[in-house]
Amino acid sequence: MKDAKEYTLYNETVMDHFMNPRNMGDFQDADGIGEVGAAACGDIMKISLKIKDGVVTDARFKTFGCGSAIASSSMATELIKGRTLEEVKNFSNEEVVEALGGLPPVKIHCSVLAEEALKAAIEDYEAREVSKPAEKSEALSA
Amino acid sequence: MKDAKEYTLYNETVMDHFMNPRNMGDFQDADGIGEVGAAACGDIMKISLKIKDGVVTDARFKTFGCGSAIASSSMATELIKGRTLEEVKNFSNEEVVEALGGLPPVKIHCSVLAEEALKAAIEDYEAREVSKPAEKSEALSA
Amino acid sequence: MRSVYLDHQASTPLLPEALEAMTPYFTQAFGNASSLHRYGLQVRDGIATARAQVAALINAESPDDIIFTGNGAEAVNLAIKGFADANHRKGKHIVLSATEHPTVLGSVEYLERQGFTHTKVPVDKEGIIDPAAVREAITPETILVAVHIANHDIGAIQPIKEISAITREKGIPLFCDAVASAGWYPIDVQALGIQLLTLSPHRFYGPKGVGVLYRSRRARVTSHIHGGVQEGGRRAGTENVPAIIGAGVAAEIALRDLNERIAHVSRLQHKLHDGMVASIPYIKLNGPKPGPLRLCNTLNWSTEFIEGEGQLLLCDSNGIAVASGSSCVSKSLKVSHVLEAIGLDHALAQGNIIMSLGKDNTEEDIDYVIERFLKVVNTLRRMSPMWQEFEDGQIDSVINPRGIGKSFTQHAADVSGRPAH
Amino acid sequence: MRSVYLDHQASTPLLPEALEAMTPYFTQAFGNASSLHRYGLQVRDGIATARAQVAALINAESPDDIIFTGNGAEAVNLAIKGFADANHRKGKHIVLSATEHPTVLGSVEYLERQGFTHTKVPVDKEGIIDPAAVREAITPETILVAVHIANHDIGAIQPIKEISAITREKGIPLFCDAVASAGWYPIDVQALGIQLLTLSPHRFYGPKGVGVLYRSRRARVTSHIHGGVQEGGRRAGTENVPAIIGAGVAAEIALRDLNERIAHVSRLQHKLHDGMVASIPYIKLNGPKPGPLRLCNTLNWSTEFIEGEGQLLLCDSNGIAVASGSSCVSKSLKVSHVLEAIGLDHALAQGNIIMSLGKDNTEEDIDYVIERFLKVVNTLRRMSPMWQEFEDGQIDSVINPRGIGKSFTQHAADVSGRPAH
Ligand SMILES: Cc1ncc(COP(=O)(O)O)c(C=O)c1O
Ligand SMILES: Cc1ncc(COP(=O)(O)O)c(C=O)c1O
Repeated sequence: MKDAKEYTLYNETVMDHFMNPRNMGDFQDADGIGEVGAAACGDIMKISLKIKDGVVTDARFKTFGCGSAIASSSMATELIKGRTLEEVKNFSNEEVVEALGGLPPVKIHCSVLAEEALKAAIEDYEAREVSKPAEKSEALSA
Repeated sequence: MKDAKEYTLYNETVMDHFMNPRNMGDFQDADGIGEVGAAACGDIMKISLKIKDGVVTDARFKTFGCGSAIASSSMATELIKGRTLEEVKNFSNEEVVEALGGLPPVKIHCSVLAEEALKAAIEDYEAREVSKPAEKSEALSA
Repeated sequence: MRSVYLDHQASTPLLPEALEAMTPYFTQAFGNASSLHRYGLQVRDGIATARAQVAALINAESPDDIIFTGNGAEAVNLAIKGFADANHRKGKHIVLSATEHPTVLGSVEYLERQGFTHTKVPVDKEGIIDPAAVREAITPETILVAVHIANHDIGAIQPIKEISAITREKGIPLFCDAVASAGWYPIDVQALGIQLLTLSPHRFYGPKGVGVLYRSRRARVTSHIHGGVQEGGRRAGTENVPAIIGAGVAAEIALRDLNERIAHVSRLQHKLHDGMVASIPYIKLNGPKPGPLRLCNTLNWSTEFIEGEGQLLLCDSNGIAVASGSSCVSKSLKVSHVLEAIGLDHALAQGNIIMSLGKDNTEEDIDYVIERFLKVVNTLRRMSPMWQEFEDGQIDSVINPRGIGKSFTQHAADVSGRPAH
Repeated sequence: MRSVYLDHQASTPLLPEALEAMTPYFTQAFGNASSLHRYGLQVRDGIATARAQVAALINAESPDDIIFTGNGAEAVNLAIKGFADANHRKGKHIVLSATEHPTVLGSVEYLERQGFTHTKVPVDKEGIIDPAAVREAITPETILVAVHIANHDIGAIQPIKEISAITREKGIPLFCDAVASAGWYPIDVQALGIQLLTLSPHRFYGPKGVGVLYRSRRARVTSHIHGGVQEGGRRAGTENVPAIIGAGVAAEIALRDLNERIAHVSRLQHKLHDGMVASIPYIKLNGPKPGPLRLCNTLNWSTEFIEGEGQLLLCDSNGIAVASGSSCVSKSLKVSHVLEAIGLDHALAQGNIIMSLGKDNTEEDIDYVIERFLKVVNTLRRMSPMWQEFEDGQIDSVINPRGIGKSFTQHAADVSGRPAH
């Protein structure tokens, strides 16, 4: 029998991302912010992105939720750094699950929430782009 | 915890009468024999009596049956020695149960069987008496 | 690192005295209690002793009123379904409190599929039932009233005496699930007027693998495990002899040490309660405050702006074992029906954890827990968008409202696009 | 005095290896498997190992097919009632063999009260069922066929492969109670085509307090202990962790030592059988003779002219533990339905005892039993009016009739004034 201390609810990778979350926080000047909630479990996830030249240059998260929700958002923000907007739009929760080395079946929805938060952040970014054509061309012409 | 050896199914008295039955056997020349059976459990009990001057002078039994049936017949034959026919006719199984220090509820019928065997033996005796008035008066006049 | 086990409402370690008494029944006294030879008689004798010990713990009229089952849930099922089965001709309605354990609710729902109906009597904000409401719920069809002695999640102690006065008046048996309270609260079935009562010995330092149903001779139950004459024909199958022996010893010691255990544990309960409240902002105790209305060993907390599982996991990594929601249903994502029943705000129900104390916890344990728990909360709040939005004035606190911002529940509904359940 | 335990079909001593594996789960690893912290996860891991060990014993497709219950009887009840509950829409008829254990019969009788019907398929004089009769008994309404692998009383091994060929053809699941046979007979649920199977670990040197239901994914069962998600929602309530751990170890060792145990025990079985038959007149073996049709560890005797309990008691006083009739129903006065099913004469059914061997019995034990049993029989025959009446030529022997005197059964009816049952 192994000592009780050696047991954790989730696998090593998930526990690591829960205990030492990557990219936790916000940006002063995010380019896109997505905040989504899961009615089923009450989790709320917020992902903030820095985007430059159609590429995600940085990502941060804040999560109200269980261990696997926190780990999922940590992993998701890790994964999408450096990806193009097009790539992020095709991002699937399955990538998070795989990178985390698996999640318990009842917790798969946490990775879905991360996908949704990401996509909401991209939508937010794109909505902002549309609403500030002036600024944008100014910046381009500068 | 007591050692297993110290446990017996019945109390000490019952076990003693089962392991060392009193009055086990038959008489070459019994004055009355009663053999009865219990349809419920299949036990068969046979009690043989020696009777003189209206008094049971000796008693023997043979029993096909469980431990408490054997103990009940052993005890019943012990109890009725020296009793008058009238007393034996009023004999109750409760006396056997009491003398045995109690029987489990499902085994009370064993003591009833002993009572019935006794009474059957008395009936047999009385039936024989009626059928041999000649012999009897002969014996008396001898 | 210190290890602090604060989940005694999930299970307790077996008493060494109980284990010692059990040990010979594994390899030596291994007979089947149904056997007529000495190996059978020996274990039968052990079971008889245990039955008397358990009867004494709850002051049952007779050891014959004690039925051993395989666990607390089976005992509850037998109490409700076995009683209903034996008495369905008298009526088909059951009254129960809204905060009963899932095994009570599940048994009653099963009966519903068999044509029974039931009325759930609500509880107040502290989780306590109103005896008058029990009286109102009783119909001429009612054959059983089920109200637990104390709630497993929020520790609310129910007014059993007042309720049993009503059930006695109406001539209806009262079933009290005492799984959460036995060993932590004095229980006298005769004085309390209880006809059916369930215990789970592993909750008071006895072994797992055995449950107890007390039923007075006035409350008939029929077996729901068929096929043998064990336990007076009320539960077929080979008895779990070692566990029954251990349950007896645990019951005897629980009775002997009851006052001492209660005194020790409630001192720690007060200390933990006061320490938590003093050091952690926006935290709320669910259920009655420590005192006569609350079970001495349990504290149910809602920590605002963070969620329960994360608290549990970070506590665990600090060596502190706590529960999140009802330990028996922790695989479920749903908010505990107990918290729903006391009308707890959705935001607070999410952040729920339960700490339950035991006889071996110490003052140092409590100091450690208070210190570490504050860190746990701070870590999770730093990660929580809710905390930030609260600090920004976007959402308001439920526990200590400032009158600015919308509610968490509203916010959650907004971001999820659906109302929170 | 020598002690010879010959009641292994009632219970067996726990293996020291199993006890050793169980021990830490009492006082150290005492968590509740439902808890999410390390104490819970630790025991969850232990249970998972045990599940795999038990699955291996019977070659189950997956450990997930193993459900732990509180004893063999509960597993049987869940197999039958749980299956019926989940499948009643497909039909309400069950086929079973006439010599099933009382817990199978009791479960089926319970279902009868719920509107089910059943057909009991008779057995031959040796206790073996005819597969063709099973086929005939199946109706379009039949949803389950129940035939035990081997009988607990007379050791008759049933033609499971032939039966499963029929049930497979008909698309009906086959439930085999293996409580009497597991650990004493090779069982491969996949090769045998079994969809539901029950085990009782205390019958193969595992602990009491745990039973096992194997159910393939093709055979759905619903819980009959309601209220929690344990065992995949199929059996609510806290798991008996130490017993489950012990069951796993016992299963692993039973598989490892199976051939060796069978070889040892059947050698003793042959020796005991031959010795008894050679030295004791008017004794009859019930069920098939030792060999491929009989379980290797049990001998069921009828000793003519004497009754069973007396034999048991005198054996006991000689240190020899034997059973009389079915150990699970020994409080009942009635003749075993198994003996009735094989058409055993009333006289012989009365004189019934069962000797069941185990791995620790020795050749010397057997010599001792043969010597002492002869004395036991002689003592009781000296006390028996039947023996004397047989010697007097008034009644005849059933086992070795001489053609003079009336039958015991006739005699018993005459003296009791009622026909024997
Ligand atoms: C064939 C058979 N099935 C089921 C059972 C019930 O098992 P348990 O007594 O372990 O509950 C028994 C018990 O004797 C049995 O012999
Ligand atoms: C109040 C209550 N009743 C019944 C049960 C079921 O008891 P067990 O888990 O011992 O089977 C529980 C378990 O948590 C409980 O808390």
